[in-house]
Amino acid sequence: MTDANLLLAVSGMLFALGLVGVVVRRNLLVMLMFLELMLNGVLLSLAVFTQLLGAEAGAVLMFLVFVVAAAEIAIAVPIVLLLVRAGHTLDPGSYAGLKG
Amino acid sequence: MSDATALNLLLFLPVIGGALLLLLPERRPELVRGLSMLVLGAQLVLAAGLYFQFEAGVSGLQFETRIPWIAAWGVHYHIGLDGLNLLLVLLTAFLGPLVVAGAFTSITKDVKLFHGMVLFLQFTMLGTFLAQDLFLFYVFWEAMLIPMFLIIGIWGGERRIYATLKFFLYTAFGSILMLAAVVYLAFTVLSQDGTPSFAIADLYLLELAVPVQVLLLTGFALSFAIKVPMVPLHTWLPDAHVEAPTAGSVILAGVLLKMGTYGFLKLGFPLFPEAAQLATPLIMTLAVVSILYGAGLALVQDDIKKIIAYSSVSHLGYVMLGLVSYNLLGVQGAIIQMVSHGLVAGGLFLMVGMIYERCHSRDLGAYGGLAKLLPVYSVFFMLLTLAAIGLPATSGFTGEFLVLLGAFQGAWPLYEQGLVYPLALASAAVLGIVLGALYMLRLARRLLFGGARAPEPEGGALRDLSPREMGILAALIAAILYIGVLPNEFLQKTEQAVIEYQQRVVPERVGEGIR
Amino acid sequence: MTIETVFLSIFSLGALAGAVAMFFLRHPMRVAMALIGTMLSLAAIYAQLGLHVIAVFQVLIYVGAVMVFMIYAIMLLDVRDRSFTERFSPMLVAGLAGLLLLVGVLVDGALRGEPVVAPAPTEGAFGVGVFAAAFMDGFWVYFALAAVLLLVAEIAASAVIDIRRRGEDLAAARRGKRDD
Amino acid sequence: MTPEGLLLAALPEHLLLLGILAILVTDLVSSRPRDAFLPALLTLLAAGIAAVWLHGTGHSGTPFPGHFSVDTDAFAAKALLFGLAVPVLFLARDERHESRFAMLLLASLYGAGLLLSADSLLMVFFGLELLSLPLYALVVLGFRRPESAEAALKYLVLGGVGTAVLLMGLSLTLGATGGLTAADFRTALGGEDLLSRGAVVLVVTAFMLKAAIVPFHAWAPDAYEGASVPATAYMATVVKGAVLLALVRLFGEAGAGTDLLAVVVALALLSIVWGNLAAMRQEGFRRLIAYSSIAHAGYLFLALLGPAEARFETVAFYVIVYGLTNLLALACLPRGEDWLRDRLNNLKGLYHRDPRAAILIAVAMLSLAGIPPFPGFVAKFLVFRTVMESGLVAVAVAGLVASYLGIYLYLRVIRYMFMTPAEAHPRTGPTAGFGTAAALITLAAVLLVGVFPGVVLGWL
Amino acid sequence: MEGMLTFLVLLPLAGFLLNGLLGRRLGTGFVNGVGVGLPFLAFGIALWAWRTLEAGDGAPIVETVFTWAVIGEYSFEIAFYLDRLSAVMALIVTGVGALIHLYSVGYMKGDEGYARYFAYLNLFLFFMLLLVLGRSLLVLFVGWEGVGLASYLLIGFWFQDVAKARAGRKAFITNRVGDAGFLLGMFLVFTFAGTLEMDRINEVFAAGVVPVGVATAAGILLFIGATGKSAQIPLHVWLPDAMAGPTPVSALIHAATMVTAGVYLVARLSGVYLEAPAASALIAVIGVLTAFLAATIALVQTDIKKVLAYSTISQLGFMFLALGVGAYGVAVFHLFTHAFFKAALFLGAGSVIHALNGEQDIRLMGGLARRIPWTFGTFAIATAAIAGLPPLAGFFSKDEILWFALASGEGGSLSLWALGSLTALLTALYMFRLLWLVFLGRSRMEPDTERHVHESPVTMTGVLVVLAAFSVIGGWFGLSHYLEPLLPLPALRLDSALLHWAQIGFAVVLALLGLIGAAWLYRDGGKPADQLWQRFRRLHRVLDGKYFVDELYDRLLQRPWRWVSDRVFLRLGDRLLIDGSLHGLAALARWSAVAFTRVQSGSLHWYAWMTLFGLVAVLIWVWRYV
Repeated sequence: MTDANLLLAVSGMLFALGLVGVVVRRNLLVMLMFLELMLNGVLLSLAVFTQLLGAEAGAVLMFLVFVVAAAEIAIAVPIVLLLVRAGHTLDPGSYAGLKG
Repeated sequence: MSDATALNLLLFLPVIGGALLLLLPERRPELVRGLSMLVLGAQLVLAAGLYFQFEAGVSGLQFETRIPWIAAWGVHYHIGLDGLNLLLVLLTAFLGPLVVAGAFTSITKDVKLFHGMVLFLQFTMLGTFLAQDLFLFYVFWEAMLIPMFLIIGIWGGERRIYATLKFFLYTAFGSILMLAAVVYLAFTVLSQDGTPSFAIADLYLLELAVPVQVLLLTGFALSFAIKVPMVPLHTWLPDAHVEAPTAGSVILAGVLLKMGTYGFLKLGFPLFPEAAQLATPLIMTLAVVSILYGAGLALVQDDIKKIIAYSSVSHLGYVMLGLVSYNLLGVQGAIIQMVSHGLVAGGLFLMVGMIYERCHSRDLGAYGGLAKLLPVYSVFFMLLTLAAIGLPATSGFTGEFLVLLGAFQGAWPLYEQGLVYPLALASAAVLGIVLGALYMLRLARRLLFGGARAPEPEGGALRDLSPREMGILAALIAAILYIGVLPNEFLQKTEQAVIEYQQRVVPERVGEGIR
Repeated sequence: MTIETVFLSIFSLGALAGAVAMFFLRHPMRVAMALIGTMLSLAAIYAQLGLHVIAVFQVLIYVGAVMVFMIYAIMLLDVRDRSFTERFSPMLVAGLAGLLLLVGVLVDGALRGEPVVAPAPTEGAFGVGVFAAAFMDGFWVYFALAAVLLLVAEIAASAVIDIRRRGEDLAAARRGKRDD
Repeated sequence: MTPEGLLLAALPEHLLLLGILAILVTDLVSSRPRDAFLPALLTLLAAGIAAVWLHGTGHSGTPFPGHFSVDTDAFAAKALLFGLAVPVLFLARDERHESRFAMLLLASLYGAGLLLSADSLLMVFFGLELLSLPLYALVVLGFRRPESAEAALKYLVLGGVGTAVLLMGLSLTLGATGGLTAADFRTALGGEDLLSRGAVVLVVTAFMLKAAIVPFHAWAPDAYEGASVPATAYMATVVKGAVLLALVRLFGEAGAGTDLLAVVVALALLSIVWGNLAAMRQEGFRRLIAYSSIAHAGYLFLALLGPAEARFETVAFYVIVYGLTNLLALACLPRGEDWLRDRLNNLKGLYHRDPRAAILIAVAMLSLAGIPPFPGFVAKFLVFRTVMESGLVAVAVAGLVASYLGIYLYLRVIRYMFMTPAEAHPRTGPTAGFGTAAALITLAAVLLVGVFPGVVLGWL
Repeated sequence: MEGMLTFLVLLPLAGFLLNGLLGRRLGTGFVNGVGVGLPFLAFGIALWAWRTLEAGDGAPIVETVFTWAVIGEYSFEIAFYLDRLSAVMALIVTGVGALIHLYSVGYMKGDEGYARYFAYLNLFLFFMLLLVLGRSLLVLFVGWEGVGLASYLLIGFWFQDVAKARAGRKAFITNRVGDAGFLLGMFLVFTFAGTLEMDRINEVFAAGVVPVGVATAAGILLFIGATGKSAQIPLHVWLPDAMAGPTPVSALIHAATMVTAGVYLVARLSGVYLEAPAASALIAVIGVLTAFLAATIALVQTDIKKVLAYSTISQLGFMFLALGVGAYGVAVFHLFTHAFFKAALFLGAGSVIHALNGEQDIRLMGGLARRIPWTFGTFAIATAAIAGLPPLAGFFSKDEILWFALASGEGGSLSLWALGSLTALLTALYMFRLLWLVFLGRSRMEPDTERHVHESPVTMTGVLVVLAAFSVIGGWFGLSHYLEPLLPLPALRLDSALLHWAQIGFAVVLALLGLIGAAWLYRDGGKPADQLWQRFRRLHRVLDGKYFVDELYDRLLQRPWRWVSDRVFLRLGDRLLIDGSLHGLAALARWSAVAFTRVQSGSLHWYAWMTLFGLVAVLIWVWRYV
C-alpha cells in the first residue's frame, strides 16, 4: 500500500465517519462539526490528488473549500442560535414540527 | 366567407362566446343564458350550412385549414371535415343549444361558470372531431376532461365528487397510455420519414411491424375503449351519468361517448390495420358482451339515470360491432348509430332531468302512471323509448339494423371458412334487441303506466312540459325520425370516407359483395 | 517503509483518533477539541505532502476562524438539555449500520480498484509563491468570487441575526398560533 | 479576451452584482430599512434583458478560459431563470422582507448565473454554493413561525452533506482524470474505472440532493413548508431549474453509462411515484408543491437521459413551464397569515370568494398535471419524447404511468376550490396588489407558452 | 294510378296524426269522422287498387316511394307491391279494419282516451298496410314492428291497470324474440340474395343456387319471427294476455289481421320455403301442435275472450299446417275466412261484455240468447263457421287444410291429418261450449248485472251482421284457386276424389260431434262437464294452467336472466371485480401515501440517514458495474 492509498483510505474513513456522525450524534453543534469532519475528509483526498498530480486546480479548490466552510458556518451558527432561542434545546429531535 | 373560415369559426365560436361571457355580470343569469344560446345557435346554423355544402363522394378533407403550430415538431393546427366526422360535428352542434336550453331552469348556481364550461366543452369536442393532426387531437381529447370534471363536480348530485374523480381518473388512465403511443408514433415518423409530422394522413402511411402495432393499438384502444365505454372498462359511466347534472349527462351520452368510437374509426383501426385485424375477435367479443352486459345491468337498476346509462353501454356495443365488421353496411350503420344514440340517450337524459327538476327523485319506484299526470311528457318519453328500442322509422333502427346486417355479412364468409365464432357473436348481438326492449319497456311501464303517483313537487301541482321543453324534445324527435326514415342523405355524405376506412384497414376486402 | 510513510501513518492515526473521539465525547466543547486535533493532524499531513500553503490555510482558516467561531457558539449555547446528556440520537443503530455499509463500500472499492499509482511528487510545487502565482494567474476569478461569497454570507448571516432581534415577533406568532 | 468582451460576456452577472452592491450601499446609508423592490426589479430586468439581448445576438465567448464561458444556450438559460425570478420579486413585495430578501435573491441568482456558465468543476461548486447559501437565509427570512428556522436548519445540514458529497466527487474526478474542468468530468463519465464511476456518481448524487430526488429529497417538503411563499416559489422554480440546467451543461455531449443510467432511471421513477403519492395526502399547499416538485424533478432527470442535442431544449422548456405554473399557483394563493394562507382548507370554496384566483390556480394545477391544453402537457410530451428518442421506450411508458398518479393530487386542489363549500369564516382575503401583478405576469407568460409553444421552443 | 298505394298507406297515418295531435281538442265528431271515415276511404281505395290489379290481369303493381339507403352496391328502397296476395290482405285489413273502427264508435263511447284509441287504431292500420304492401322485407319489417307497437299500445290502453300494462310489455317482448329470429333470417337471405325485395328473393331461391342448408336455416329463422307474431309454439304466450286490450282491438289485431302476419310472411316467401323442405316440415309440425294444444286449453278457459284467444292460436296453427305442407293458398284462404268469423266472434264477445257491463267470466253468464238476440244470432253463425259446419266459410277453408295435410305431396301425412282432425273436433267442442254457456241454458248472472243487460247499439250490431254474413259467404269463392297463379297448390300424393269426399264427410261429422258433445256436456250450466273433469282432475289442472308454459319461461329465462344481471353482472362483475379492484388500487395508493408521509417523520437524523443510505445504495449499485 502506497502512501497515497493509505491517505485516501483515511480520507474515506473521515468522510464516512463524518456522515455517520451527523446521523448518530444528538447535539446540533456536534452535527455541524461532523459536517466539518466530512469536509476535512474531502480535503485530505484533494490534497493527495493535488500532490500526486501537481494540479493547481486541486489546491485552489481546497482553498475554496475553506472559504465555503467558513461561510457556511457563518450562516449555520445564527440559524442554530435562532432555533435554540425558540426551542431552548440543541436536540434536533425536538424540532420536528414540519413533517408528513 | 370562405368555407374554411366558416369551419374555423364553427370551432372557435364557443371560445369567442366564452370570452364575451367573461364580460357579463354574474348577477344577470338570463344574459348569460341568452348569450350562450345565441352562440350555440349560430354554431348550429354554421354546422348546418357546412353540412349542406359538404360534397358527397369526394375523397379527402373538405374545408381544410393547416397552419404550423409547433413547427419544430411538425405539429399543425389542422382541421377539416370528412365523412367520418361530419355527422358527429353536426350532432355536437345540434345538441349544444338543446343542452343550454335544457339547463335554463335547472342550473341556478354559478351560472356563468356553467355556461363557460359548456362552451369550453363544445369547443373541445368539436376540436376532437375536427382535428386532423394527432397532437391537436390529443390536446382536444384530453382538454375535454376538464370542463366535464367541473360540470359533474360542481353541479352534480350527492356523490358527485366520487363520480367526477372516477370519471377523470378512469379516462385519464387511458389517455396516458394513448399519450405513450402518440409519443412513440411521433418519434417513429421522424425516424422513418426524416421530417417530423403529426398529420393523421401521414401517419396512415407509416409502416410498422406488427408487434409494434399491437402495442400501440393497445395504448390507443384502451383510451378509446374506456371512453366508449366497453365492458369491462365501463364502471365510470353509470356513476358519472347518475351524478352529472342533466346537461352533463346529455353531453356525456350525446357526444362524449362517441369520441371513443370515433377514435377507433379515425385512428385506432386505420393506423394499425394489421393489429386491428388481430384484435378484431377480441373487440367483437367485447362489443357483444357490452351489448348483453349493459342490457342486463339496465334491467336491474332502479335509478332511472342508471338504466339509461347502462343502455348506453349496450348501444355503444353496437357501434363497436359495426366498426369491426369492416364492411360498408356495418360501418355506415355504426356511424348512424352513433348519431342516433346521441339523440336518443341525450333526449332521455333531458327528460329524466325534466322530471327530476319537478320531483327531485330519480328512483323508479317513486313514480308511476305519469301518462295520466303528464300526458305530453309521456308521449315524448314513449317516443324516445321506442327510438331506444330501435323501432323502425326511428334512428335507432337504422343504426342497429345496418350494424347487425353488416356484422352478419362480415361474419358469414368466415363461417363458410369454418369459423363459427364471429357468426355466433353476430347472432348473439341480435339478442340485444330483445334485451333492449326488456329494460326500456320496464322503464316505460313503471314510469308511465300503472297507478298514478309521483313524489310531491316543490311548487304544488305537477306541471306538464313547458313550451320550451316541448321545443327541445320536438327538435330531437324530428331528428330521430328524420334519420329513421330518410337516412340516405347522411349515408351518401359519409360513404366515401367509409370506403377509405375500409381500404386502410382491410384492403383485401374492399369491394367484397354479393356472391 | 520510508520515514515519510511513518510520519504520514502517525498523523493519519491521529486524525482518525480525533474523528473517533468525536463520536464518543459527550460535551460539544470536547468534540470541538477532538475536531481541532484532527484538523491539526491533517495540517501536518498537508505539510508533509509539501502543500505548505494549504497547511497554513488549514490552521489559519479552519482552526483559527471556523473552529473558534464554533467554540464561541458552543459557549454561547450551553443550554444543558438532553442533547448534552445523551450522546446519541435514536438513529444510533441505523447509523452504525450505515457506517458498516459505507465502510463496506469503501473496502469493496479499495479491493476492486487499481491502487492509485503515485507519480513522483513535484518538488516545491506548492510553495507559497508558486501557489500565489498560479492563483493570481489562472484562477484569479475565484478570488473575486470568494469575495462575493463572503459578502453574501455576511449579508445572509446578518439577515438571520436581524431576525433574532425580532424574537418577540416570534413569541407573539407562537402565541397567536396556539390561540387558533 | 478584451476587457469589453469580459464585460459583455458576463454582463448579466455584473448587473446583478451591481444591483446587490447598490442595494447594500443604500441600505447602509439610510437610517431605516428601505424598500428595495424597485432597484431589485430593475436589476433583475436589466440582467434578464441583457441575457435575452446577448442570446439574440448569438454572442458567445470565453472570458475565463476553462472556467467560465457563454453561448446562446447559457444566455437562454439565464434569461429564463431571471425571468422566472421576476414574479418571485413581486410576490416578496407583499411579504415586507425589506432589502435583504432582494439582495439574497439576487445573490442566489448570481450563483445560478455562474453555474450556467461554468466550464470547470470549481465554478460548478462555487456556483452551487452561491446559489444555496443565500437560500438558507431566505428560508428563515419569512420567520413568523418557529418552523422556519427548523426548515432552514434541515436544509442547511442536508445541504452541507450535499456539498461534502459533491466535493468528494470533484476530488475523485481530479484523481481519475487529473483535472477539474468540465471536460474532465465528461472524461470521467466515460471512464470505466472505480475512481471515475465513483466521481460521477457522487457528483450526480449531489445534484440529485439539490434537486430533491428520492431518497435525497427529505429536506424539500420541510424546507418548502417552512419558507415563506416567495421563498418557496423561488426554490421550487428557479433553484430547481438552475440545478438541472447546470447538470445538462455539465454533461454536455456525453451520455450516461449503463450503471448511471440505471440509477437515474430508477431514482427518477421512484421520485415520480413517491412525490405524486405523498402529495396526495398533504394539507398544506406548499408541502403539496414540494412533493409535486419532487415528482417533477423526476421528469427532469428523465429528460437528462435523452440524446444530447435535445436535452437542453427539453429541460429548459420544462423548467419554463413548470416554473411558470408553479409561480402562477403560488401567486394566486389567498392573502393572510403566511402559515394560514397555504392551508388547503382555506382554499375551500375559493371560487366563490375569488373566482379569478381559483380559476388561475386551477389552470396551474392542470398544467402541472400535464393536462392539455395547458403548457404542462407540451412539456411532458417533450420530456417523454426525448426519453423515447434515446430508445428507452419502456422507461418512458413507466414514467407516463407514474405521472398518472399525480393527477389526483392536482384535482384535489381544484375540488377544494370549486366543489367544496367555503369554511364558515375564511381567514384569508383575496389576492391583491403585487401578488396580482405577479399572477398577471405569469399568466401572460403561461398563455404565451400555452398557445404558442412552438415560438418558445424555437427561441430556445 | 301512380301513387295509389302510397295514398292508401298514408291515409291511416293521416288519421293517426290528426287524431293524435288534435283529437282531444276537437271532440268526438272529429275523431269519428277521421278515425272511422279514413279507414272506410282506405277500404275504398283498396278495392279500387284491386280492380286496377285485376284489370292488369294480376300483373303486380310496383310503386317505389323513395330510396331509404344506398350503401355500396346495395340499395334499400321503400316500395309498395301489389299482387293478388297482398291485395287480398289489404282488402281484409282495410275491410275488417273499417268495420271494427265503426264498431268501436259504440264500444268505446265515453272512454277517456277516445281520441287516443282511434289514433292508435289508425296507426295500426297504417303499419299493417305497410306490412302487407311492402315490397321488401325491410318495409315489411317496419310494418311488422309497427303493428307490434300498436298492439303494445292498445293492449296497455288502460295503462293505469298494471296487469294490462304488463300484458302489453309481454306481447312486445315475446314478439321481439321472434323478431330476433326474423332479423337473422333476413340477414341470411340478404347475404345470399343481395336484396331484401321479396319477389326477387323468391326468384333467387327458386333459381336453386342457394344451398339447401342455408335455405332451411333462413326458413326456420324467418319462421321464428312468424311464430312470434302469429302466436305459435313456443312464442304463443303473449296472445291470451293480449286480451287485456279493448275487445275491438282483440278482434282486429289479435284475431283478424296482425296475428296473421306470420302466415302472410311465409306465404309471401314461399319461394324460400319451397327450397327448404325441412323448414316446411317444421312449420307443419309446429302448426298442428299449436292448433291442438291451444284447442285443448280453450276447452277449459272461463274467460270469454281467452277462449277466443286460444281459438285464434289454434286456427293460426291450422294455417301454419297448411303452409307447412305447401298449400300456401289454402292457408291464405283460411286466413281470409278466419278474419270474418273470428272478428265476428270477438265483436260478439265484445257486445256481450258490453251488455254485461264488463263481465267476462262465462261461468257467470248464460241465457243471454233472448236478451241480446242480434248478438246471439251473429255469434252462433260465426261459431258454426269456425266449427266447420257447411256451408259456412270455415268449412271450406278448414277442409282444404285437412285435405292437404293428408294428401299434399310436399309433406302431407296421416299423422298431421289425424291430429288436425282431432283439433277440428275440439274446435267444435269448445266453441259450442262457449255458445252454450254464454247464450243458452239458465242465467247465472249476478242480479246486479242482469238488470242492466241490453242489446248493443246499431253501430255494433250492424257490424256484427255484416261480419256474420261474410262468415257465411266467405268460403264460397275459392280463394286458393284465385291465388294459384301466385301460390300454386302442391302436387297431391293421394290424388283421389273419393278420398277427398270421404275426408269432407268425416270433417262434417266431427263438427257435428262437437256440437252434440257440447250440447250434452254443457246443457246445464256445464255440470256434466264439471263431473267429467272431476275424473280427470290432473289433466284439468294442466290445461287450466296452460301447460305451465308461462311459469316455465319465468323459471327458465326471466328469473335466471335477472339473477345473472343482478348477481353476476352487477354485484360480481361491476361492484366486486371491476370497481373492487379499482378501489383496491386506490386504497393501495392511499396506503402508500400514508407510508410515504410517515417516512417524512420530521427527524433530521432520519433524513440524514436516508441520504446516507441512498448514497450507499447508489455507490454499491454503480460499483457493481466496474
